Order: sequence, then structure tokens, then C-alpha cells
Amino acid sequence: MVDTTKNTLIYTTSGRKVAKPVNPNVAGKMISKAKRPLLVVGAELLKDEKLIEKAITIAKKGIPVAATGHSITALVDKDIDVKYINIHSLGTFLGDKNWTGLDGQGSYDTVIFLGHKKYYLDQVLSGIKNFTDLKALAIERHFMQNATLSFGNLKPEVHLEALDELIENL
Amino acid sequence: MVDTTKNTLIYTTSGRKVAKPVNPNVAGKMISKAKRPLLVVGAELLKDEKLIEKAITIAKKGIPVAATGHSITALVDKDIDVKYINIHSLGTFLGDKNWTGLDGQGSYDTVIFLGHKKYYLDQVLSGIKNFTDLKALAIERHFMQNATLSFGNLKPEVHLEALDELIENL
Amino acid sequence: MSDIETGKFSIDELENVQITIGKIVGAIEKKAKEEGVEVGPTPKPGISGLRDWDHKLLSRYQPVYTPVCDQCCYCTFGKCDLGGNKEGACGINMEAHQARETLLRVITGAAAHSAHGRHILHHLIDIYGRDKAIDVGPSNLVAPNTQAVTGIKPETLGDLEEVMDYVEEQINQLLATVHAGQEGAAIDFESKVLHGGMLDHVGMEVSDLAQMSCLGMPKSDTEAPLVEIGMGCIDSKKPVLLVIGHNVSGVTYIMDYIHDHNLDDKIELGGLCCTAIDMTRYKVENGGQPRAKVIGTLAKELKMIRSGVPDVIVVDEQCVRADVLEEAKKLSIPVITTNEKIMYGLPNRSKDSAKDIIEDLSTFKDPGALILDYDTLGEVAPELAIKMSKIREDMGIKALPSDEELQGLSEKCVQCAACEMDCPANLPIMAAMKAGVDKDFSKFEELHDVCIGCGRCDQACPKDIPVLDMIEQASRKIIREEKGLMRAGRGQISDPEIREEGVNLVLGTTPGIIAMVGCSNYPNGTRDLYTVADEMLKRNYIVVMSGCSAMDLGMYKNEDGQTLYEKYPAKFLAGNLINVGSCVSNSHITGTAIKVAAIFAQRNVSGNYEEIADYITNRIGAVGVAWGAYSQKAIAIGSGCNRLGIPVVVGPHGSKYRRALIGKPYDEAAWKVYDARDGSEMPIPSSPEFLLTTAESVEELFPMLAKNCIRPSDNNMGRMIKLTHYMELSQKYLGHMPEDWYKFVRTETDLPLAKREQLLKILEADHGWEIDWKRKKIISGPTMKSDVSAQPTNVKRLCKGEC
Amino acid sequence: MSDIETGKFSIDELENVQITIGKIVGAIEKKAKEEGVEVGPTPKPGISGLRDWDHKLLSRYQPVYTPVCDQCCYCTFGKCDLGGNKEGACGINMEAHQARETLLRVITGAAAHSAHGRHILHHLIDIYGRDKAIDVGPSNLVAPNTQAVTGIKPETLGDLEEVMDYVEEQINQLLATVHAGQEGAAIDFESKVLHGGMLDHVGMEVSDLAQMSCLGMPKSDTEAPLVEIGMGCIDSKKPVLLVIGHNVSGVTYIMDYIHDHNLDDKIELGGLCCTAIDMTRYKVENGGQPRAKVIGTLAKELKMIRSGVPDVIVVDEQCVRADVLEEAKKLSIPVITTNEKIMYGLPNRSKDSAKDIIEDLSTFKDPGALILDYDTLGEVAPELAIKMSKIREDMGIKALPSDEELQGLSEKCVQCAACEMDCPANLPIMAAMKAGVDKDFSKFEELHDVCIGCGRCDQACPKDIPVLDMIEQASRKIIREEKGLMRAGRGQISDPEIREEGVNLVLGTTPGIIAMVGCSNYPNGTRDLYTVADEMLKRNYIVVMSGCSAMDLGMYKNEDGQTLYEKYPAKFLAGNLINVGSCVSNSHITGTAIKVAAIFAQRNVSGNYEEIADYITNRIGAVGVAWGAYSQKAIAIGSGCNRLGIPVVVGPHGSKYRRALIGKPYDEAAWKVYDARDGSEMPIPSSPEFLLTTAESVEELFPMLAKNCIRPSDNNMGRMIKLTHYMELSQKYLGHMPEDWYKFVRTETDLPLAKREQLLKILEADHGWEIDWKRKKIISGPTMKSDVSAQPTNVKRLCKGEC
Repeated sequence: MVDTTKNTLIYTTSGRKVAKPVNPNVAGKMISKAKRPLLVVGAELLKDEKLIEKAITIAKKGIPVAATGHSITALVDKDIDVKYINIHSLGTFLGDKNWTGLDGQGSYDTVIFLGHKKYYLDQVLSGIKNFTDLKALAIERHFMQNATLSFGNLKPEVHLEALDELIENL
Repeated sequence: MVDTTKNTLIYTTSGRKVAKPVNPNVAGKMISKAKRPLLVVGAELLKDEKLIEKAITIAKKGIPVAATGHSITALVDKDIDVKYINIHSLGTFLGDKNWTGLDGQGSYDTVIFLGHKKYYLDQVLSGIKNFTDLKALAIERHFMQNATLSFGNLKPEVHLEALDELIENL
Repeated sequence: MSDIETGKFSIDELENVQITIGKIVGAIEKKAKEEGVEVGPTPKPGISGLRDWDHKLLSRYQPVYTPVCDQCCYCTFGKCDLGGNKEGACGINMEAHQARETLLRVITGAAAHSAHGRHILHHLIDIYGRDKAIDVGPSNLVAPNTQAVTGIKPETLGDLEEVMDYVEEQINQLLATVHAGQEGAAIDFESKVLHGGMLDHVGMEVSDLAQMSCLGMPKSDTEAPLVEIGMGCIDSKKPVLLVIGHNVSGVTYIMDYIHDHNLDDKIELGGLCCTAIDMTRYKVENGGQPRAKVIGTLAKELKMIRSGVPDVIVVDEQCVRADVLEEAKKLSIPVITTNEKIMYGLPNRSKDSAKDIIEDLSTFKDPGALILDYDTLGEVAPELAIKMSKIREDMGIKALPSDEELQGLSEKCVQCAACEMDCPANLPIMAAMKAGVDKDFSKFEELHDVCIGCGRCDQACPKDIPVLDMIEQASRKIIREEKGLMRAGRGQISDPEIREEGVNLVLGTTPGIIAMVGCSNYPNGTRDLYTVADEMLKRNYIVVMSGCSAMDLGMYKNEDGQTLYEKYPAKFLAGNLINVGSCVSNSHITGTAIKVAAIFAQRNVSGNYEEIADYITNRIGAVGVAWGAYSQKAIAIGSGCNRLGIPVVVGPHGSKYRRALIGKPYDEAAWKVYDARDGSEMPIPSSPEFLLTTAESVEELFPMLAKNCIRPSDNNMGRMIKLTHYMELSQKYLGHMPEDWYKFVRTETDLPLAKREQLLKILEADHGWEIDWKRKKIISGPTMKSDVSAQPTNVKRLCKGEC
Repeated sequence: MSDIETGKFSIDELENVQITIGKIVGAIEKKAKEEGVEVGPTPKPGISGLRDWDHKLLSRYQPVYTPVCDQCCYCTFGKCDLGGNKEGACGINMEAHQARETLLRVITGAAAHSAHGRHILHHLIDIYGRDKAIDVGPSNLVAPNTQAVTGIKPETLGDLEEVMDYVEEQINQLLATVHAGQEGAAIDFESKVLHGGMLDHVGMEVSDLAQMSCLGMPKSDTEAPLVEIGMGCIDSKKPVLLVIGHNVSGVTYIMDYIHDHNLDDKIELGGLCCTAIDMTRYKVENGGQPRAKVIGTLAKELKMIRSGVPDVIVVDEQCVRADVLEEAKKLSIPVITTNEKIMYGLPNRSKDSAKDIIEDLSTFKDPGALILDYDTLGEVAPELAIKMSKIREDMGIKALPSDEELQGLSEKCVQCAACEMDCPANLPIMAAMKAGVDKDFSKFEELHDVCIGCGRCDQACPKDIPVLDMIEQASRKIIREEKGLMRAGRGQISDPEIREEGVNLVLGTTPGIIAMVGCSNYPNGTRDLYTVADEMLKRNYIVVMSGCSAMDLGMYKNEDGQTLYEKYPAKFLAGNLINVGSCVSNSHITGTAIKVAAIFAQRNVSGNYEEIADYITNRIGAVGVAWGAYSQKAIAIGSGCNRLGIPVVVGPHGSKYRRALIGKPYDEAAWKVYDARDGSEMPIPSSPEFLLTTAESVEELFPMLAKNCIRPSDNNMGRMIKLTHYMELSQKYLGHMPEDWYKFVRTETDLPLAKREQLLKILEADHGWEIDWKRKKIISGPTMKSDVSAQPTNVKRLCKGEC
């Protein structure tokens, strides 16, 4: 079992509310239990073929995907439910009760983030943290202090392992 | 043994560098080992007769005392080495290599704080943390995030107990 | 003047017209010359104009940084953690950033004052025209700050516009330096801080001169009327119109409407914060009686609204709680915003009829309205209050919880400490809750005076307990009795007063001026102000009040039922108690110091800031106390005092301003000046010991005040008096003789006569001084000579023989 | 004029003189009337003047807050954690505070620009006098921003002073609202943000108009010369004089000295940041050749200094690293500060002789000097560079580590990740260190272009490894080849150009203007700029550059060895590449949009901001891109674009500005306007979709650019062109057809001809539209009609029949 909760060093502090470090099995179960989860993948994904695979595997478990940046280039035609959206727009719409989601099926309750620029996601999560009730789960290689739950800072290989374990628990 | 390291809740964050929670026995030993310790007591001390006693007991172990605010009113004529000084001045002088201390005997290496307003001490410690190499030990009832080492947030009665234990270890 | 057309036109179409043209290079000098005034070296100084002076001050009083946050988040290169004085992504280090943070606070404060000034100046010029004469009482030097800084001697409202142009240009220059990639050195950010502080006093002065000249406010009036003050003085049975803020422009229309429509007895008009002070100054010159009551400071805002008593709230600008509209909405109180600085997102009804607005607000169509037309405002506010009073009574608006509910709410408390953690003063709320379970609400009552009414406890509570409401309900008896008297702000100290008292100040025989200014963020409740003022007044100090402190002082009575304003006279004389006025009247305090240099000492004032500041630094024993300083304005005011060499003590919360200016008494090299007679160096006492610092408690404050009034120019009588107070206050409040008293002794005649022998013995025994016991004279020991004819100066160029 | 004496004087002493009097109420209107210009409803608007317009924009484009910090530390009531939108001690909630934070950034930026403008205006008036005519090329509308905002049509330098007075007054009013206890509603802070942004463009315009008029800069010159750019273009064998900053006032004296003393070939004069751009604009009108080289942006500052190449550094103001003096000191490079905004604590040598200063600096008596006298500066800087070059060579100054040392340093690395954590872009430094142990320094080389040269890595490293030096040393070959060409800033778009191109823009047949502005905080290196510009230019967009982006674009060459500046012409026509100039030249971009409304569409411009903005919003397909936005100036510029309805995309770092303005395409009610012909409501496409937002990568950016150039006024040809680019770019860079392309289709003629049939099929199959296949016409489906004569407006009063 990979312990993803250890190194939670952050770059700068933001406030008192800080993400809870989470282990992959717990994260996996949490996603499974979610009524309307959404996997949000970013363009950093494209830098690692293996990460792309993990994202597709998660998506194939029936989790709809929002592809931000140009990450969709690696996800089209992969037989998964994926749509492009700008992450700043997404962050906003997620907090809007009138938004019916990427597929018109209603709002999401759990949002999972993978493959984003750390400093950029930190900001998007800050908006979600402060202005919505959403559960935000960061399964990134870095500890995302503004998420609800987050992996700690991990080495790339440990990160991939952790994602595997998460997938097992879906 | 009192565990003083548990509740380290803070009011607002300040930066990445945060005080290490410390137990009274460790704190006590640390003071004993110091070459030039200084106990800095503040006027909040005057609100609790028992706290005054503890401060005097520590002082009687041969530790010179800087009395800030009007705390000196409870410490004069107690056969201890005590001098009044404004805490903002003290915080400044402590970082000045040319200051020879309250007694002209040279600079201090370890400064212990007791009986201060939380928000006020937090600021003084911020200056010490960022601009000096001093060891700042807060043995207050509240966790002082800008100290080098600090007790956590304690109930008044636990605080007194912790001070007793600290004294035993001097 | 005002009917001159704008644009280009040829002169020969006009006759017998006076035209004032500013902005020509050298204009100030030429104008001054025509008027026979000598202009000093720095009229309208830019950022570097007084930098040498600043660096002199800063070499003695070194910046002490205590960051509130270790991080910088100004630009998107960052955010950067600068902990341990590391550099950020732009290369700035912690010290420079903290100095920049201070600068930002100071110019924010200066902007608040000067933007207020610009607004009221526009407004008054619209009504009275540019030619309206400035009239502030029996003074020739009407604008000491303005004249010392800009070299302009303003005579009309129009003249003040050029002054404002200068202030705005300079503040904009300073704000620019806050940008990423500007100043890199802490010391030069500090110089900019002092520049900003200086500008603040000019901005304040303009504001107050303009309104004093036009609005019938007291003009250096030592007999300004006494005004009712306190939450308890509001008769809640009448319709209550509550005004909050600082800028009285719109409020005067409301007051006129009430007066003109004989509604004075039918409406309670109460004010919070400095608008309240200025309301009570309106039309009270020449014996007019105040037409409004003062409720109190910012600390009373939330409490007053939560009481449910106001029927309408009018806000203008500054120190107005941001949640006024939200809080008022809950209690069906319409809110009217009247100034562009605060609009609360409300619809702009400035062009609508009073009738329509009243209709819409009284039917709750909108929770409030923005009204920038003051004629409309004047009618809407009182008429709506009358209407709402009935409506709200019929609705049976319930504000505070009942005593029964208090107990229930206490029971909800889980003692989690969230409230105490977030309370700015960490007040013992949990203990009050615990007692409340047993129907003992006395601990809530105890909280009332020490609570600054910020409402953070309510926000923090995970159980949604309305802590502040509970405090207020439990304290309703105290609140009902919260009534006192404040002397209406008198405006500046007149030239004749300076002529009378100047010598005593400079020689020290009047022991000092204690200026108690500013906000209501006290560490230990409002009563401390009373304690300090009373003690210092008894000791013959001149105590000057302003703003929120002036209000809070009026809330306490002595055993004879008298407030200090009743007990002490209000002239500029030893042992007198003066309220100069509202926040912008703080400029009169620095103005007083400048006047002593200009009028008593005959120093040239126009554009001669450095020499004036140097004079004040070495000769005028004044200490500012901003005990409850919370705002950016407070640090701006303090910094303006600092550039003149006037030291300021703030309460412990003031440590959150991030930086102090503290001298090192043990560093002998720092305590030297030139003797202007020959340019030789002479040692001076280490006083003031600081330019800006904090104190922990009033007990600590007392000896600090006395000691830091000591100046090199004290004669023996003066030094003796000051030293006596220092020693006595130290013994009274700290329980011991101060360690350093002997350092201020130059000769045996500096020692208090009654204790002279005893003190000489100590000097001999403890400090090794040689005493001639026969003549009871000191033979050797002191590091300073007593020489009243010495002319201490920090500025080499002012010495004889220097150019 | 300039010989008129100031003060009061009687008219009959003067004859045949023209006097301009400003500041009289109604002055602007009267002056305009005399000149036959109609003045709109809002000359010199105050904070509330354009609030209705702002609230309209903000109801569609809602503020999105992403706090950088959950806490507020403005006043000493706090610090308060506002997490979860809680209220602070003053009652402000998180949303309002974040809006206030944004406001503070915006006015800081606006102050930086306008304080620069005020400085250079003072300076140029000192030299050329108030009557010096404004001359910026073949335009009648010389100051579109100024005229639209203030109603003033400036003709001389003197006229610009009144404009600056207005800007400074308003910025001061805005700064005041940052104070505790002012505005409480986020929406009204947002309106203030837009006000600040608008003021910024006026301030910038004043700056550039003044310098263009006096300093021989190109005046709407489509043939502005090409300038050498890049670290590689500096010949380090010569004495190197490095200038850093934004304000060219003092630098021109250095350039003149060099030229007048025939030193052009003997000294390398290189500039960093916008000073560099303006140095190359100096005296190049009418065929003059640039007398300086551009080194690059802020991102090159530390690298350039650390290279040890400069012999003297001169800084002025803005975007100058705060550690210049400290860094320069280590390499024995004297630093000269020349502007009050940056003084670095250096001694003021302004009154000393050049000889003395050169002597003291070349003997390292002081590490630098403050010189505010530009005559002295002009001599000292080059002469000192010549002297220091020899001295420093003799000293054998060593800057970067050798290759051997690189390996040793790599070995010191303990792979702790501190550097990567603190690196603003989290660059993979550890991997480079790892490879460095094996003498493979290629990974350091890869870091060079993506590194913004901030030096945080050095600060973070617990082993004191000089990471940045290692990157630079490893990249020395690349750096040597870093040379390109930039077209010197041409200034504003002229009226004739607008007349020629306006119609294409409004109808959409020129697909849009892409304005690539601002700083060098790129998420993925500088090359992305080239990629974007080239792609859009090929597609016939007009690409406009300014500031740091304009520089970085010049560093890349295509396969033919050409930079884009060489490849594309520089007129205001489709497919042209324009460099307007330095940071303050950004005002010409908004100015262009205003000109289209004023000149092409004949809308009244003076004091008529709302109508102009409304016109631009609905008709001009322009998108701003500040891909490397880092500074407060960038957000100010963006906010000024936003008030005109021009959308701006910033790079991912821009999320740290804390707030975006994003519309909701799914909220149909938000995408409606009036048809001014009859006041009826009409649906419009959801474009621009945002006013300010971020993009993650240039690949994402491309389709955003194309889509957000769509406007209601597009004719069918225009819409077809825009839609084609949107679809093509989406397919090219995102690998798929955009989801929402069909929403922009009004009629079959909006569809690209080549794909029309295929797209009609999709419309039928996927979206249920009815198609008449015989005529290949859409029968039903679109929500919008295609009606080129419709007059879309957001402003009711502009509709026929409204007053």
C-alpha cells in the first residue's frame, strides 16, 4: 500500500483551511461512492504517457471527464465520456446551482483533479474551497492545499503506483 | 506527564515556518542547557496569581527576567534578577549584536516567553523569527506559531501543570 | 472669479479681474515674494525632497519589522515566502517588503483623508465658490502643515485645490512605488512612508479648513459646547436616524431639513464615528447648540445596528462596517449610501424624487438606495425615518434575544474556543457562556466594554450562536447608562494661544503635550483613555484629543458625575483638555507644533519643512498616543507626526502595523546633535526614545509618556518637572524607580527639590558621580551639560558658518 | 504663455495674451462647444459616473474569485481569516475583499503608469514648455482614451497636465476605498476596478503622447526601423552600459552624450524592459537609426547582471529587480539610480560634479549613486562604463561557474525539492542536477527558455547552490545566439488607417485583432508567443504587440532565418504585425478600438465613454492576450480593456490575480441586447464569453482567440471567416470540432463554403435543425437572425425613442 499522506510541504500558506492528506484506497472508495463524480484532467497529463493511461482507465470506470487545456488531444476517440472545457470556466460553473454539467445531467458532487499545473490548480481549488460545498479531490503528484483531500508530494513513480491503487479501489 | 504538543490550532497563518510544539520536560531541559537564557514575562501574568508564582520560581533558578508591560509590579522585591523593559524594544535589542543585555553581560541565546497577550507576542516573535537566530521558546497558554518552540493551546489548569513540569526539569 | 469663462480668450475683453495662475515653475516662490514671505528650500517636495532629513531620523530611529505575514502576494510571479529575510521572485527581501507594506498602509490612510478632503472641497466650492475665504479663527498662520509643506498660504477655497493637486500627485507617485520592481531598499521605502505621512496631514488640514470655513464649525473656540454622547443618550421611542462615517457633506442637508421643518424634537439624530463629531460641530460657532447626538465609535456600529433601534441608516465614507446593509436588512432598516466610496451595490436613485424613493424603501422594494443628490437626501432620510419608525413598530421588529434565550444560547456552546481564537482580543467568551448556562450573565456584561464589537465571534461559532447579541443584551443596563458629554471639536490652536504657551513648552515648564488620537481598538476597554487623560491633566500636561478617542473620553464620569470635559478647561494651556475635532482635525495637532516653531520661535515656515521638523524634534515635548489605533489612517497620522520628530505610542494591536521606529538608548553615538551656534557636536538625552512604538498596558504607558516628553531644550525647571513626573509615574504604575532616570540629569538643579539630597546620594553610590556635599552640587558624572542657550539641531546646514 | 508671472495681478497690465483656465465647473463642455465638439454625458467621470455600464457588463461577466490568500491583513483589527466567505472584523466578506484586492492591484498598476507619465511630463515641460504641441502622426483624434474619458482634446503638453490631475484625483479616490470600512459590496469594488483600468489607459496615453511628441519617436510609422534584440547581440568586449526600467527621461541624456561625443561605436548600450523599447524609439522618426540594443525583458535582468558583462547599470523605474544593487555589488558593477521611485538608499549625488562621482564609483567608495540631474547622468554613465570596463577587466571579475564547477555544484544537490517547490513554474531542476553529476548539462540548457530568471531557486536551496548561474552557464551557447530583430514601436494607429480598415473589422471580414501585450511570466517559455503570432498572422488576423511581448517575439526566427517582424508588414491591415511600443503604448490598442467607433462609425467620442464602449463591445472583434502577465500594470491594462468590452486572456499564472470575469454561455438570458433601431431585445452569440480569463496552454488559447473575436455585427462573410478559424484551430490544436460551433450559426451563409454541406448534415443530425436540402438552406434551428442592419446595444438610452 502506498502512503500518499506524508509529505505535505507547501510553497506558501493560504489560510487555516488546508486539504486533508488522503491515501489512494480511501480516495478510490470516495470516488466510487460519489453520486456525480467528475474527473478533471489538465494538459500536464500529456507530458507522461503513463499518466494518460491512468486517466483513461479511471474514465473507463464510468467517470465522466472534463479535459482542460489541450489535454483532450490525448483523450478523444478513446471511448470515454470526455469533453473539453476551460478550467477557469469549469471552476466557476461548478459552483453554479443552475449549471447542469457538461452533459446536461445535473451538477457534480465530487471533482477529481489530475494532470494540472500546480500553481494554476491551486487557484482554481481556492475558488472551489471558498465558495462551494463541493468535494475536491486532488490526485496530483503534489500536495494541493486548497483541495478538500489531496495526495501529498510524491515522486513520479510513487504517484503512478498510487493511481494504480486508487483504480483498484474504484 | 503533560502533553503540551497537541492542539496547535492557529488564528491565521503567517508563512511556512511554524513553531515546533514542545513538551514541558524538553522545554525545561532546553532552558537548562542555554548559555544565556532570558525569561520575558508580560502583564497578562498579573491576571493569575499562580502564574506569577511560576514565573518567580523559574527566575529563582537563576534565570534573569525581563518584565514587560507593568508585570514588574508583581516581581520587584522578590529577590530575583528582574528589570523592566518594553517588549517591542526588547524584541529589537535582542537582534542587535551590539546590545549587551539588560545587565551588560552580553547577548542572550534563548528567550522564554510567559504571560503575554497572544496577538502582541505573535508580532514580537515574528520579528525574532525572521531577523534573528535566537531560540524563542513560548511557554504560554496558547500556541505561538512564530516561536521556535511552543506549547500548544492549553486549558489554564493544564498550563499550570505544564509549567510545574517544566520547572522540575530546570 | 467664478463667472469667468473657461477656455482661451483675449485679455482685453476683461477688466478689473484677478486671475490666479498656478503651476508655473517657480510660481510659489514668486507669489510668496510678492507677499513678503520667504520660501524655504523645499516647497512642494517630491519623494526625494526631504530624504536627507528622513535618513537622519532613520539612522537614530531604526525600523523594526514584525511581519504579520511572511509572504508577499503582490504580483503573479509569487506568491513568495520571504521568511528569514529571503528574497522573492522580484528580488525584494523581507525588510524592504515590510517597509513597502507599511507604505501601502500609510498612503491608504493618506488617500482616505485626502479623498475625503477633495470630495468636501468640490462640494463646498460648488456651493460657496472658489473665492470663499478660509476662516478658521484668530490666526494668521491658518494652514501650518500646508504652508510648511507646499509653501502655499491658502486664503480661499480655490487655493486649496492646488494643494490637493499636489497631495494627489505625490500619493500617486508613492502608490506607484508599491508596484513590483520599484524601490529595493527598505530605508528608502521608509523615507517614502514618512513622505506619505506628511502628505496625510496636508490632506487632513485641507479637509478641516474647508469645512470649518463653510459649515459654521467652532473656530479655535475654547468654549465649544458640550455634546451628548453614548448609546444611552438615544431616545428609542422617537424615530431614530443613524448616520455613520466621516464626511459630513451630505449630512448637513439632513440637519438643515430637520431644522427647517421643525423636526428637531421629533427625530433622534445620532452619529457614529467622525461624522458624529462633525455633525456636532455644524453651525455651533457663535453659541449655536449641537443638533445631533454622538453615539460613539466604530466599536459601537454593530452594537447600535443590532439593537434594532435605528429606523434609517445613512452612511457616507470611511470606518463604516462593510456589513451595514446586510445587518440592517435583517432588521428591516433601510440604508442610504451617499458617497461614491461606499455604494453597496444599491440602485442609484440620485435623479429620482424623494417621494418615489421613500415609497420604494418603505415598502422594501429595495433594501436601500444610493443618493448622491444631497437635496433629495436631506428630505428622504428624515422623512423616511419618521415613516419607518411607525412601520417597524407595527412589524414588531425584534432585535436582541431575551434573557431566557440567553440561557438557551449559552447551553448551545460546546466550549470549542473558536470564538476566543478569532476574537481580536482573545476575550474570555467561553467562561461567559459557561456562567450563562446558570443564568449568570454578568460575565457577558464584563465583556461589553472590552469588546470592540467586531462580530468575529459570531462568524467563528460553529453553532451559530450570536455572541455579540448576547453581550449586548446582557449589558443593556450599562448601555442605557452610557451617556456622557464631549466638548465639540474646537478646531485649531490659534496664534495668540501659541504666543502665550509656546515658551513653556519649549523650556519644559509645561511638561508636555499628550495627544490622544484615533480609533477604538483598545487592548483593555475604553476606560483606559479616561485614566490616562485624568492622570496627565492632573500633572499639568496639555491633553489634546481627537476622533474616536475624543468620543470615548466623554463616556466616563468621575465620582462627582463629571466628565473630564467638564472638569478641565479647554484652552491651550498646561492642565487643559482640548478636543480638536474629528479625524481630519488631527492635522491641528501637528499644526500646533509647527506653529510653535513659526510663531513662538519665528522660524520661517513656508516650504521650510526640514527646519521646522528639526526645531520640533529638539524642542517640543509632545507625545502622540493612538491607543486604539486600528486603521490605515492612524498609521498615516502617526507617520506624519514622525517626520516632524513627534513620537507616537500605539496600543499593542499597533504591533500589527508591522514596523516600529525604535532608537537604541545604549548606542551613545546616536544621541548627538549639532549646536547651531558653532556646529559643534553635543550629546542629547535619549528622548524621544522612539518615533513609533507600542506599549502593553496603560500602566506601562504612563512613564513612557513622561520620559519621552524630555527634550534637549528643557531648562532646569522644565527638566526637573519632567523628571519628577517620570519618576513618580514609574513608581506609581510600575512600582519602582526607573533604571535610567539619572541619564537625564545634567546638573543638580535638574533634580526635584524635595528629593534632591536623596537622589544625589543615589548618584554617588550607584553611579559613581562626584558630589560636592557642602554645596550640594554635582562635580562630575553627567554626560550632558546644562546650557539653555545651546541650539540643538540635526541639520548641519542650519549651523552658523554653514551655507 | 510661459513668461506670464504667477499670482494675482490685474488684467490691464497685460495685453494680447491668451490665458487658459481649467477647473471651472463646466469648463470642458464650454471649451468643446467653442471648438464645435459635442461633449457626451460623462466628461471626467467620478467613481459612479460609469457605474451603470459596469453593472451591465458585470451582470453578464460575473466576477470569479480565486483567492491567493484566505486572509485579510489590511488593518490591525485583523488579521482575519475569511475562509468560506466569512466576514472579517470590519464586516467585509471574502468576495468583497477579493474584489478589493483586485482593485488594489489595478490602481497600483495605474499609478505606476500615470506616475511615470507625470514624471516625464514634468520633465518634458521643463525642457519644451507647456505650449509644445502634441504631435503623434497623421491623426486628428490624437488622444482617443483621454478624449473619450475626460472630454479634453489635448493639443499641447500643458493640456496633458489637466488630464493627469484628473487621473491622480480619481486614483486617490479609489485608493481611499481600499481603506478599512469603505465599500462593502463586491459588485461596487468591481465597478471601481473597471474605473481604475480606464484611468490606467488615460495615464498610459498621456505618457506616450508626451514622449512621442518630444523625443523624435516614430509617429504612426508603418516603416519603423528594425532593432537588434537579445542577450546575444551585446558585444561584451566593449564597455557595456546596461539600462533597466521603463522611463526614458534620463536615458536620452546618456544617448545624446554618447552620440555627441562620438562614442556610438565605443560603447555597447543595451536596455532591459520597456526603457529598452523606448531607447530604440528615440530619435528614429524620419529614418533615424536606433542608437541602442534591446537585451530583453524582466526575465533577462538577473541573467544579464549575473553574466558579469555590464560595466555600469543605470535603473529608472518599474519592473526593475529589487536586488539589482546587491547583485551588481558582487560583480563590482556600479549602479546609478535616476528616479525618485527607486533610490536603493544610495547617496544623492545630483549636485556633485560628474568627475567626483566617477572617481568615487570607480574606486568603489560607494556601490552606486543617485543622480537626478540628467546632464550629470548623461556624462557619468558612459564615461564610467568606459572606465569600469578597464578596471573590471584588470580585476579579472569572474561571474559564472566553469563547466568543472557545474559538475561539483550538481554533486552538492541533495534532491530535497526546495528549489522546485519555490520555483514559480515548478521547473524540473532536480533532474538537471542529477544529470549534471554525470557532466550532462543539457537539462539545464532546456530550463533556460522556460525559466523566468527570478532566482527563487537560489534563495530556496539549503546548500546554497547558485542554480540560476548554472542554468546560464550551461546555456551560454544558446544565449550567444539569442539575437533577433524587433520593429521599433510605431506609436498609435493613425486616423487614415482606421478609415481604411474599420469596416473590415466591424463586419468581421478581417477576422479580428489579437493584441499580445505585457510581461514575461510565460507558463512554457517565450517561444509560445511566436507560435501564436505566426498562426494568427497566417490566418489574416491583425496582430498587435507591445512591451515585453513585443521584445520576446523578436527573438525567434523561422526556417528562413526571418523574424516575424521581417516576415509580416506593419500596417493596420489584416495579416499585419504591429508593435505599438512600450508598456505605456498599450493605450494605443484601446485607442484603436475607440478610433474605430469615433472615426469609422462617427460616434461622438468626447466624454462619451459608455456609448463608445458599447459600440466596441458589440462590434469590434478584438482579444487581448497577456500571456506572461505578472504585474499590477498588466491587470490594470486588462481592466481598462474590459471596461471597453474587450476581452483579455492571461496565462495560467494570471489566475493569481485572484479574479476573472467569466460569462455563462448556458445562461441564455445573459446573451441579449437591444436593437437600437427600436429598442427590442435581440439574442446575441455568447462571444466574448469572458472579459478576463486564463488559459492553460497556447493550444487551448488558439480556439479561444478565434471564437472570442465573434461579434453580433459580423456580416455573413465575416462570421463565416471567424467560424472557419474557430473550427480549424480547434481541430488543429485540440484535435476535435468544438462542441458549440453551431451556436454561432445564424444562416447557411455563415458556414464555410467548402464544408457547408457536411456541416448542414451535422446540424440536422446532431442538433435537429431543419434543412431545405434542395436550396441548401437552413429553415429552422438558429436562435439568432442574421440582420446586418441591426444595431446591437447594451444601453437602453441609445435606442431610438429613448431620451
